[in-house]
Amino acid sequence: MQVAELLRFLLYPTFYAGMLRMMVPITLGAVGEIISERSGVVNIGLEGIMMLGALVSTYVGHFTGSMVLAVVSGLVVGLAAGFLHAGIAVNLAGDQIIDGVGLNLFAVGIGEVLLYLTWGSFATSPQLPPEVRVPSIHGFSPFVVLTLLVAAATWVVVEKTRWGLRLKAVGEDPVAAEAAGIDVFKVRTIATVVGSLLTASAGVFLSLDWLGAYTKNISAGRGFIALALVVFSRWNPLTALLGGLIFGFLFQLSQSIPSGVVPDQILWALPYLVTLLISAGFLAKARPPGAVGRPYKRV
Amino acid sequence: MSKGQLIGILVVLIVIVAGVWYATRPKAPATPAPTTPAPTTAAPTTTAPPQTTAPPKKVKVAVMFDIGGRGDLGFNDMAWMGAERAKKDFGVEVTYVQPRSEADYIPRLRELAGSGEYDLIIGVGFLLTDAIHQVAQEYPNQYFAIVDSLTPDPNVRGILFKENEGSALVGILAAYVTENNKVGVVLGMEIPVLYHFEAGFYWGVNYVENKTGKDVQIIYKYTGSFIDRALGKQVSEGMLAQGADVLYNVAGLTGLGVLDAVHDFNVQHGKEFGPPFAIGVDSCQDWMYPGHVIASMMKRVDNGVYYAIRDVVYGNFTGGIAAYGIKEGGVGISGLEELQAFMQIAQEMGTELPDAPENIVAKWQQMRAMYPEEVWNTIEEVKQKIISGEIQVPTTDSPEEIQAIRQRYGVGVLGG
Amino acid sequence: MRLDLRRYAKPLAESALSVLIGVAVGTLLVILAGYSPVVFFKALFGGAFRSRNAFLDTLSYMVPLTLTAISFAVAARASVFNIGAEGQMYIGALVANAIGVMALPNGAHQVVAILAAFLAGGLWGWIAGILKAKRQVNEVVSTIMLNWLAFYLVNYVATYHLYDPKAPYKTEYVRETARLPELIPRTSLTLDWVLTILIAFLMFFLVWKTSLGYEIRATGINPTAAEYGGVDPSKVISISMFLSGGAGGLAGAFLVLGRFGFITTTLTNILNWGFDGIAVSLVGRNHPIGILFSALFFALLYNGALEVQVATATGGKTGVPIELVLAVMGIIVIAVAVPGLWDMVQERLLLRRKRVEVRGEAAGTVGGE
Amino acid sequence: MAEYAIEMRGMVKIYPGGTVALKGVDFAVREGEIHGLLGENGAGKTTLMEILYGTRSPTEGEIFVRGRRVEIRSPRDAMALGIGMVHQHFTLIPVFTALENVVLGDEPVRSAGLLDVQAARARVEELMDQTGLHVPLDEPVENLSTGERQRIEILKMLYRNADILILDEPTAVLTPLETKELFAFLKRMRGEGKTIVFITHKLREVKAITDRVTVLRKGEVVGTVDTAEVSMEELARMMVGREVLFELEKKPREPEEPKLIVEDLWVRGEGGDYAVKGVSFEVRGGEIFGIAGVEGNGQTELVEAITGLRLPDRGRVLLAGEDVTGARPHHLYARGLGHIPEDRHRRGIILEFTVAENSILGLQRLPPFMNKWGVLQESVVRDWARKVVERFEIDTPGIDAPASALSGGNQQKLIVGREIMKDPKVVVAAQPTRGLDVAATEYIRRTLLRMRDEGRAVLLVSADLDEVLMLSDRVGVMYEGELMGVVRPEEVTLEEIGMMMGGVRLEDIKSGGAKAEAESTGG
Repeated sequence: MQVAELLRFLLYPTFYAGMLRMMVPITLGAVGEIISERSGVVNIGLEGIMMLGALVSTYVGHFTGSMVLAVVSGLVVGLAAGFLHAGIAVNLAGDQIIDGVGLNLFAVGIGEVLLYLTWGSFATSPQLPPEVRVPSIHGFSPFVVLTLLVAAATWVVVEKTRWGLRLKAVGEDPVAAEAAGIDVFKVRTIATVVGSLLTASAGVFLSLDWLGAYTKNISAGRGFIALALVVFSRWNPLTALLGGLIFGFLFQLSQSIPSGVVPDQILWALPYLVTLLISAGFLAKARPPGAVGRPYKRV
Repeated sequence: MSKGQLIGILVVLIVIVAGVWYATRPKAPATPAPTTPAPTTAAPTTTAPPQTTAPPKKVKVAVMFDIGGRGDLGFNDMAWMGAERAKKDFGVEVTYVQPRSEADYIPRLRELAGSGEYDLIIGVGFLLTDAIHQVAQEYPNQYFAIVDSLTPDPNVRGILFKENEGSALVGILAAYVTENNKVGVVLGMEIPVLYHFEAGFYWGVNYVENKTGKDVQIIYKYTGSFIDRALGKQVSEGMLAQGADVLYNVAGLTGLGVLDAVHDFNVQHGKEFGPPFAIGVDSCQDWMYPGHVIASMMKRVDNGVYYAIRDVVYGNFTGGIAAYGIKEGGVGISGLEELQAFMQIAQEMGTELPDAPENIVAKWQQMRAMYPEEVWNTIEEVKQKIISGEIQVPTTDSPEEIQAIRQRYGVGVLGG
Repeated sequence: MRLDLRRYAKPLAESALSVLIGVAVGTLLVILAGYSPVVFFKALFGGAFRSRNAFLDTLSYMVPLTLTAISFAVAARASVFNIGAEGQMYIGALVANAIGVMALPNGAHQVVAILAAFLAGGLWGWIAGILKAKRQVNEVVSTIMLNWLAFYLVNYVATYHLYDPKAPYKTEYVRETARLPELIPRTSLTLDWVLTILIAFLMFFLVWKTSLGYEIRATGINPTAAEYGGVDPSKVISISMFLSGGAGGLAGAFLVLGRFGFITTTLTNILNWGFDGIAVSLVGRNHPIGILFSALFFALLYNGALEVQVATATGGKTGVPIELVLAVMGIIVIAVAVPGLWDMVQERLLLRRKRVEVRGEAAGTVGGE
Repeated sequence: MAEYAIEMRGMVKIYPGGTVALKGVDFAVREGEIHGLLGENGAGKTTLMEILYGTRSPTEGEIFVRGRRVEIRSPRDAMALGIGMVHQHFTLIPVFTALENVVLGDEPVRSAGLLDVQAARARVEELMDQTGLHVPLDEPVENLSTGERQRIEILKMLYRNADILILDEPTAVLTPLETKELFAFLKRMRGEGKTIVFITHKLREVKAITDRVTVLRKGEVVGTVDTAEVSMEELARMMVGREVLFELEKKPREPEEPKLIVEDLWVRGEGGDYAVKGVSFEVRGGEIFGIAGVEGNGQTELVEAITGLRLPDRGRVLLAGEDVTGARPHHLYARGLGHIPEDRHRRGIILEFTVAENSILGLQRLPPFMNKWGVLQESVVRDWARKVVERFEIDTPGIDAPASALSGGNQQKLIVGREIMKDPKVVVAAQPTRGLDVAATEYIRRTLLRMRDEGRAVLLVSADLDEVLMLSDRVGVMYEGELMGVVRPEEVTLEEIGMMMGGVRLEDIKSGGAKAEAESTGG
């Protein structure tokens, strides 16, 4: 009886809407990273790219009043960050991980600085006007649909198209791919940029859809969860979607059970604990793309 | 590096440069322009400074924030406001120090104290307690003040607020306003200060229950973060879905999500006004979403800081505890006066209001008028009783006691 | 194995170059934001030197920075990307705090608390190591998760069990017997600074002078060759993660025993050093001596940023937000990732020289035919 | 049509790091010929052809295809010109199926870029029928044999309608019979008008198949000649620059008691299937026991199981009379095992480590290199390293130089020196001369013989049939994880060995079964 009362929130659609909303940014980030890693390029800067995407789209939305421009500019930042990472990690064959660490630091810093310099606030931008915010359709965010589509489309592209074949070839064995006439640098650059673009769209979701403002710490670790989700999903966009839903569910669950039932710390830790256990359990045989993390160099 | 990459990086640079350029162009004044009139001292019990007599000397004050820093929409921002007001009113010079980590506290405080330049050093937030205590012992002739805490040193003023009293008032309001007889409290991480809010709020709800026979269920949730706005929104939506129609924000930046959730919920349901309503915290947050934030539990850190500076300026500064409750104008429930004052402050900071100030006020008044006189009278009555000491609102700092209080008032899903 | 200065010259130059780039871009931001670069620089780099105590305080920042950087570096030497120093630090701090409140004789008390924190942090790191070695769990995933778990674990214990009844926002003070003494009164420079320098040299000794270190480096560079050399890579990975976690644990212990004497229940006084340590280690090229220099540099930067904030606050305007330092740090780290300009220049030169040689030779052979 | 299908003029290649691979090479291939490209390892053959195929960029030089000056920046450019290449190390994606590998880069698609698998299959099947090269199309390549993989590589080339085919040492991974088939195939291709460049260092093959041959030495062309007009000896002289010793003298020696015994060993490979299936043999002191066979028939797993790098499922390994089955490498080293691993960069050496550090790989935990506190004894290590360098004439800037600064031959000498200085009872040498020039090869081979003469037991695993036959006292031939038989080199013909490499058991050969089938490929 008490348990039923306790778990009543499971009956409300809001619970599932919340779960989907948690799913959106981490899945978008994860799918983006899957595309990138499938080509052999790790990008650890998801958190930073999300923040920059959210920041710039808010900025442009605020000053232009145009939703389209806001969304586009958020994506452009993803594009730019992708090109930066590709330039360092693909074209210059530099370390794939380090610049991501740097980007994360940079994003936190620049977000705070701009927030203050522009709006005199250390915490949050003004609320965006309704016309700039991405409208919800029947209470559902179009981003939810977008995420489902992106995950499905990515799966189709990776598994069923020539680009997917080439993408995987480059990530498995760049030397062999090159010998088969594929431009490794081009494929890796495109994959990195597209991956970064999707990650930035997660940021756009946070600012233009979910909150309607840029707030400091807006991504709150979601970029890192996305990173974990990539490994969790064994580099499969559909599994990433599933993983996003599972994580979303656990996260929503941990926040829906009211305080005073069990120590909140146990609830808060739950999504992370489960992810760790699943990773250690049945994912033990996950095999990453053959050349992931290894720069390709022509001589 | 290929052309593509170069273009990419150029775009990044251009975006950043453009951003900074744009940011600096409007030259939004971070502090009130000299032309704007001095904001009214909002709290009713504030003693207006004797404007006519010039301060005896140029006073220098240092304000040290805690690491949450400006932008917490709580004590750090409010302390800044108080200091800015003092700056204008008394012409004092204020130096702000924003540490990056708590390891900075003691070295910085030592340096400020050691320089001998500052007449008063204010530490904002209980996290500075130990640092202030340490340095106050080393520099017994230096005046300190600390917000939300106290130390045993004679040269330190502990500026405390009776959050329980203010929370009691909004608790009463919540209990009246709720139509589904369900209210929610969204909290940050579990720290003792939040117990004050909890205890007072539960008492207030219970007061109405006893008075009217209403049976109100209270759900409370610690979210585990003070800085995740999206999380606050998510938790609040869950509460709204379960029928809670008044949500009390006690979660700093996370709590902004509470206001977001309530506003979005109403908009989705085509409502211009609540219920559901949100209750703001610390400053007056009523203006952020006019029609959706029924009131705010004001914690006037600004006044505490302002008074401390004033006392230094006029040589009345004393150490020990300065506890600000309803009586001292330290806490309270937001009214029209506060609404207007805080809108003005927001504007001066460069923040854009959601609507023209007069429209906000109109909407706010319309919202408040939705509830009968009885509600406001009860609140006023309890307020007076608290001031007179007839009513003692419970509070605690201990995890065990708050547990007992929660049980006493039957708080939580499994309770009442 | 011998200390060869030329081998260090290149990484040093590269790090210096990236620091330069970072500072340059940071300056650009400051100028664009309308602040004076002169004031900015004077404050940024003069901050730590304005007084003896300021400088000594600055030095004290090296303690957590160095230890978390060493935590990252030890694992990195075994090719494990440990971003879990943060969580390992929490655990170390908690354990040091818990032991610190017990009654033990002075001298022994510190030793016990430090060792226990080392062990606890080490075990926390070891979990990620063993998961990687035995279950192929990517350490980036496991350490991210373990950081959260450590946070909530410490938060739980601190909030409900170890809290100070008189001031429940924090844990109980450790006893005086557990505190590390100040080196110079009224500065933050305590004995842990000396210990930290020692630990940096210890890491150098361990990694470059012992068999274990040899095996760690071998595993990091070429695990299959290490295996051939009689090394069990999974064992070495777990050991290095243990040592790495231990260093993180020490960072936590020193923050508690040397600096604060307690942790706040929300962990705010020990937060973030672990993440900063990654940057310190990367700029220090994962080498303990490099780390000492880079920690010193970042310590100066931290102190400088506070100074900048005060110095650039002119007429009512608040100064440059302290987060600018983060942005600058980020750019420095990004610049570190760019493979050496140095190399590129060198390669160009080498190529030109060889080309001339080949031409000469070719001319010779052609003439002979 | 121009006289030459390909002409390369003044090709210079300088690698980053300063290694000069080509010093102004002129090279021309006529339309419709099989052109041999002969040279020692490191002569620049592969580099030259990789430039032609676009996987490497030349430092200087011009390329003409059918008389037209071309820029080849990538394999894509090369393919557009009809050039295809089978690399020595296959360039197949291991997790892809054969079909995916063949069509990769030129995939038939339906609208919207969707792969048209049916069309791809139809086209490849047609190609297989035309060429007679058949492979299972739906199996991931990692599960296929090397012979099959090579066929896939050739199919890949032909799928793109290449008419200039470059094959880099294609016979290294084939049995004699497969080699014969390949040669027949190439001749057929020539008949169809294709131009073929055949890279090799085997003189016999040059004589057997090429029309003309260009000899490279140390990045320079020694000459281009009609194959029919030169003798093997002349070619050898051109290639090496001096008279070549074709025979090493091997003193007869009485073997002693067995020092390495392998009993019914079963070992699983990467995929989880058995790679070694019940292998038994013994190696006596004073004996070289050779294991011949095409690569990928379980030799690697066998060696790894013997040397402690892989756990066998079943069976026993006895080292000097002691059961060491499943013992880890450092235990084995302590009990007298020396191991020269097959891939020195993967196993034997750590390029970033100094020569001194590499000289103790595997010894780092043994006294006197380590004291009881676990500290490496630097002076001991340095003395040891100096001794290895001196004794084995390793050409190095110093013992503090990184191993990457050494040439391949000197890296191998470092490994061999290290293993021998340990004074082992048993030496396992896997592919000990792979990729080395003639001088280094000779040096290593002499060293192995010396070890035998010193009374050590030597297990030699090599894909180089000549090497195995030349050095070994007894030879076991491996096929799909089993020993087809153990023979003495002097008592067996090349044909018989070849048949065993192709999967015929010794007893079946002796019973006279399929003897007629085998014929020397060398002519």
